Amino acid sequence: MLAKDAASDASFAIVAEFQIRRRAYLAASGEILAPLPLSAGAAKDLIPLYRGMVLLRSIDTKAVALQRTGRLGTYAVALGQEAILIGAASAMREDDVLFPTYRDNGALLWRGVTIEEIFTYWGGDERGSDFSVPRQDFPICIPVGSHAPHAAGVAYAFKLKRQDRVAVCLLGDGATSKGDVYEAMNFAALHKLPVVFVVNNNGWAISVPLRLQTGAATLAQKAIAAGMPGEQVDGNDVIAVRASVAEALAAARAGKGPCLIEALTYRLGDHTTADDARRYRSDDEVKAHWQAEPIARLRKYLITQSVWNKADEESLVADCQRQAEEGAARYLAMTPRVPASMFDHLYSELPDAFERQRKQLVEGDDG
Amino acid sequence: MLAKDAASDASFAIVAEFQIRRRAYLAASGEILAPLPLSAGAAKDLIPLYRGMVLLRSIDTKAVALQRTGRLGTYAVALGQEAILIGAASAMREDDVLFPTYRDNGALLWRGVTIEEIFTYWGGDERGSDFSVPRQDFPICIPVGSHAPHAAGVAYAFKLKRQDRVAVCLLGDGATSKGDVYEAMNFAALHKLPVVFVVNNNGWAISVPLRLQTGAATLAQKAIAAGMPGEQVDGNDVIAVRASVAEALAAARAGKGPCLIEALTYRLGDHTTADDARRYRSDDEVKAHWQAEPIARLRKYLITQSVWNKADEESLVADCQRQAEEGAARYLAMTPRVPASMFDHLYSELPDAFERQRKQLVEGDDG
Amino acid sequence: MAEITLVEAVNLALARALTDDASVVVLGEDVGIGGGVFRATAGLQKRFGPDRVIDTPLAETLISGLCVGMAAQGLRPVCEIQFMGFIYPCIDQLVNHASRLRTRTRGRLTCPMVLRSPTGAGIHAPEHHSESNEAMLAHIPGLRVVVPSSPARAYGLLLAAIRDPDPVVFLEPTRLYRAIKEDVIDDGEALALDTAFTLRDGTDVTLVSWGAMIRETLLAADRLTENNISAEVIDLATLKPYDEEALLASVKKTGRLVVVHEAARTGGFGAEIAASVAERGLMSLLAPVERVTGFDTVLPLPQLELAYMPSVERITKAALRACAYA
Amino acid sequence: MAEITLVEAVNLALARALTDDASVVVLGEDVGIGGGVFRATAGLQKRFGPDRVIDTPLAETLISGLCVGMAAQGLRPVCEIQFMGFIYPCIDQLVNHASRLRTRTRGRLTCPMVLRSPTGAGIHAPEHHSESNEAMLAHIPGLRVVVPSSPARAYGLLLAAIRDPDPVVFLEPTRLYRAIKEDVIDDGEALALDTAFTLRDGTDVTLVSWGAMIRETLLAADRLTENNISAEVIDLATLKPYDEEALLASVKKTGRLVVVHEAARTGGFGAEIAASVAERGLMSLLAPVERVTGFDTVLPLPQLELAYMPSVERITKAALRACAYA
Ligand SMILES: Cc1ncc(C[n+]2csc(CCOP(=O)(O)OP(=O)(O)O)c2C)c(N)n1
Ligand SMILES: Cc1ncc(C[n+]2csc(CCOP(=O)(O)OP(=O)(O)O)c2C)c(N)n1
Ligand SMILES: [Mg+2]
Ligand SMILES: [Mg+2]
Repeated sequence: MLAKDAASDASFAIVAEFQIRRRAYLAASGEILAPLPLSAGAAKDLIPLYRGMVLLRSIDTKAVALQRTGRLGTYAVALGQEAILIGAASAMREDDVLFPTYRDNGALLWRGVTIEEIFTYWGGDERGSDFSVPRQDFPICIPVGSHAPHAAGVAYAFKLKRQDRVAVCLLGDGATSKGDVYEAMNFAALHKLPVVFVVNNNGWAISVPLRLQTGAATLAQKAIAAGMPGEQVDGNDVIAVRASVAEALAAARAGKGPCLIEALTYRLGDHTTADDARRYRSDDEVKAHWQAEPIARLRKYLITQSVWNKADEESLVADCQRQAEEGAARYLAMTPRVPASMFDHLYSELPDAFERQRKQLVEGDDG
Repeated sequence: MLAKDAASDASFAIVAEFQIRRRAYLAASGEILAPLPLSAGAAKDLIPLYRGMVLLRSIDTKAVALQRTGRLGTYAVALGQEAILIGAASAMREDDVLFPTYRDNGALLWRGVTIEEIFTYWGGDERGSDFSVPRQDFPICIPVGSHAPHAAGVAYAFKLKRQDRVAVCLLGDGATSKGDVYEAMNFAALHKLPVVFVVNNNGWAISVPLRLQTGAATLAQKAIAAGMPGEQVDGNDVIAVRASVAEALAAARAGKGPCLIEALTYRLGDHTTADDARRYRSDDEVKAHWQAEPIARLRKYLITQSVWNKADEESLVADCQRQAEEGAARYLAMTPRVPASMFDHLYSELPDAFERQRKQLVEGDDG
Repeated sequence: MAEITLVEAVNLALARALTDDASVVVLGEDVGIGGGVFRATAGLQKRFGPDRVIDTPLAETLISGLCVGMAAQGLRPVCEIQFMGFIYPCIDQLVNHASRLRTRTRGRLTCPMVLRSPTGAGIHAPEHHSESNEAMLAHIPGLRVVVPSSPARAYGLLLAAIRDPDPVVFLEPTRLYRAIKEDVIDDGEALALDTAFTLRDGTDVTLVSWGAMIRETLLAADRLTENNISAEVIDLATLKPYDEEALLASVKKTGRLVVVHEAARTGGFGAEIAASVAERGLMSLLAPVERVTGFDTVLPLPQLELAYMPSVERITKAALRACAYA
Repeated sequence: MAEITLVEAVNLALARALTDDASVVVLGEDVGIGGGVFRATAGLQKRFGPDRVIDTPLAETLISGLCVGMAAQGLRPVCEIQFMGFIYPCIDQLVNHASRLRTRTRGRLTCPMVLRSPTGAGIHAPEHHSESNEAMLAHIPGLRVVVPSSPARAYGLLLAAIRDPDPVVFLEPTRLYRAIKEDVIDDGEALALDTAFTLRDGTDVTLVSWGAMIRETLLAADRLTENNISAEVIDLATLKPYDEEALLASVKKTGRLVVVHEAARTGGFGAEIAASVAERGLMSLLAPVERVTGFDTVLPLPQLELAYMPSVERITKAALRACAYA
């Protein structure tokens, strides 16, 4: 008996099925699309998130000003992506551990890292990564995706020590192309580790648009290969991001394992201060996405809920600018490190073999 | 308005859906489960596949005998997995390019690599990878998964040169945990490259069972992360493997892009001659899987179709043993390479800088 | 003929190679639409199309592995790893495949690929953007490692690397990308690989370096002249295989050797240079060999990177010490 | 106290560490159920459970990266990379993270991890199973690289590595795994890191090596004795940081140096040893330094691997040449 070839012949048994859903509550217009989750609380409870996003934007603005005047190194603003950083960080518990990238200063800020620490790091001084709080968060990861295995390792330690803590690993859309990220997700799902992977899908990896990053219809489905749940959220909707991460954290804490959250947004600014995005994308494209940015929509909602007004806005803006200025002032007032300090913390104790070099450095002489 | 938290709240839109199917035609009993595909042809057309599988088993047996008597290095038999190697190789066109692992000597044999070349390689002599045919197939890949990007690169070259050739990359279940394999699949799907990934899921990576390799329900679903189709086939059913690979090759040749085929089977032998599987799995488990092995079931089918009989079997076995013996004899009769030849093919021309070393080697002296 | 920078020379050589040889392809992160974060590939995708100038996903293992496959099929892939701090995932492909495909198959398959990457510190870049790990790569058998130190040498050596039938790692000093301009004739003339350049003849001491440090080394040579010391300056240019005969001939003449590199001292490529002289030029040495290198510390973030890098001062002092030795 | 092999000594040290310190975990491919392809972790999972002796998926980048995260949380991960030919994907994690986590955070987070891997040729293993790339790793600032050469040193140095608060790469010579037996007391006593072992005192020539090559080096020393030449044999044991003072003291005494290693010559760690003497021990040198090493070729498959590796013959000849020099 013969039949026509049938690659997807319906006569063959389905052994696995998967769905990816997209979550959204707050429309760009400020209107509500779906019943709000418990994590949203009452309208006024959203005000801290709003303040966090506005502060981040002010810090970013100040950082660029410092960079432009030669007082800071290359810096990456989170313009348009504030809801992801504040939404994710605000869902975390203090004793959870964050794995940030260079784009995620806002999440660190919410976690308690000071403005001057952030400027210090971007000013080219390791002391900026010696966070006063939170002591156990990882420093900013520059090699894209290479922190994902760290998050899995930390989550493994939590599980082994029976601590109900969770690791939160922030990634970009470009990072989802890295093999180490896949390896980490696969291991995390295998051991049902308490780790949440949050992808900031801002559509770009420097000049590379998402369509050149993967042929996958969504980034959330990258989770399927690892054997864990994945979902999309509107990354410009801080309520959605926070709810999604909060539920993922609760599940992870309860031993239900990891998940991947793809937060859809757009990088409204240049990749970093070293980049000029007009080289590779049109102003119209950017302008269009300004319509969807996360801060304005939440402001609209707060105003319609009459828990926010013009006066609140003005004092907030002033307050954020003041904080940015004061943070910058404290950063600029720091005493520079002495060169020989590059030998401190190289090892717990500097091996004798390197004492000569330290001396040479101090004396500016190889003799 | 408030609602209970709803991670998988049905009210959120489904943005993507996926299915994994499993294909099988020939039951372990030798009975037919589904209408045979065109690629199967008539019953007698399956005889060459049967011969190929039996030959492979004889070669493997001979290789182990050579190893046990110190005339061959470590060797990996394909016991129980013959249908995957013969099924995949037999679906390929001569000018396609194969990317084999240490487990895939059988696929190389079908492709035209000689028995003595295979023994020469495993005997510890690079000349064994200088295949007389097929000239463009890649040598056996030992670093697990690291050949997947090569397959994508070769496929990219095919596409760029507008050649209707396809790269076939053989992988193990363990290899699906490697990030480079994911990176290659993601790139191949992104550019709709003519490459077919075939995973020999034999349930083990040396001593590591599949359940410790991934939490994913299937390995076929690893394709979803890359944005390409994936399917499972009964890897002990040479008809299913061949049909699945044939269709995948046709699709790839037609510019429809890559796919991932997970062939389900079981490693009936030790990992290699250096391994003792009784350390980590029970004889009963192995015995049970012998019921499903690929050669017996095809023999049963051929006999019921009365295109095969006892006499055919006896002459085939004799012929295969003879081929193995003759191949071994030719291998053992080879003149060993002179040490200095390790400098040949190091570069297209040996740089002057290394002439001194070559001379030192010849003279056995560093002076 | 025009005065151009080193990065423009790289761009010119790539354009020339893409024009002359249809099998050349360029790939990497941001090399296409963006033209490269340093503009090394600016305009190439427009001219040669997205099939030959390929924006890859963000995956370095993939990029280097793709090159092996492409090269085996007769293409001449030139990939860019955006910064040397991201080159490590490529080492697996370089050691286990690219550098030995020819050996493994006895010449049946070959790997004419070029892996380009910026190297070095001094531009106040973020973390991991200023590494110098040429020594790791120069240890790999079957590989070539080339480091240009001027626009003209970048142009000629990159063309040579692309035309070479074997894999070449081509490390471009970011600090020199725009620091110097030089007349470069786009005549498609390659320079010889495996050959050192004697940038200055001298009789009292041999200064050996490569890449960005050539600048400080030449400035140190100037200072030495003021002290009536005649320094010979050798730009190794190709580290693997390096021009040992040129090195030994110079040391034979001068009797003194100072090796300068930015990379950490222990196991840096300066060790190989010093070892070579200790083996084959020992008796011409009038003074201990001097290595002026980066320290065995993690490369500091920008605020201290200059303190980490060898200075004209340190190089000069070392040479003076060698010359004063008795 | 019992006569055990080197691989048994590794197993003993791991068991001791797992017993003494609840924060120690062992992870890697086949280390659990299978007990390791060389049996280095045999029985450990049964004794200490699958949570502390973890069979990982087949993914080296993951394995090394997991260790960084575990270590930052106060665990003491000891991972196994099954063969050195598969260690390359770990280099990214070692350079960019493990070796600099302490520096980057000014001591806030640290990385007390050990990465174990078999190293070296001579056991007729398949392709990629016989590599010696210690020089690549010894070039990485912030890392320690240790290579034992006997069961007792394997036991004591591995315990030291696990207790060390910083990352250590621990390379175990496969050729020695079962070649020699030695009395090892399981007393939990660690040996000092960063310290060379003088295995034999001598006055005429200093032979420096590490790992498996110590065997050939000692045999060469015997041959030299027959020639009335007294060879001092130094086992470097820790390559990063290496015991430069012990090296220089010995060369000061003997005036002659032969460095022996299996790895390819160019940029091998022997270069560092030779360079150190050329800088700081030059005037005690009575003869050119000799490097007896693997060739700058791809390590051949088993049929030619012995021809690739330094032989007792080659080492002896080099030492005789050094001693005959005038
Ligand atoms: C491994 C690695 N490769 C390359 C780079 C250079 N680089 C820095 S950011 C970036 C793009 C990252 O894109 P994405 O992951 O989407 O994050 P985003 O910048 O958009 O937030 C690249 C290629 C890097 N930092 N790390
Ligand atoms: C990158 C890498 N890591 C480790 C090894 C050692 N090793 C050889 S085979 C093997 C298991 C491979 O399992 P799988 O992919 O399922 O293939 P199979 O052997 O079952 O055919 C391992 C770990 C290797 N060859 N390459
Ligand atoms: Mg992005
Ligand atoms: Mg398997």
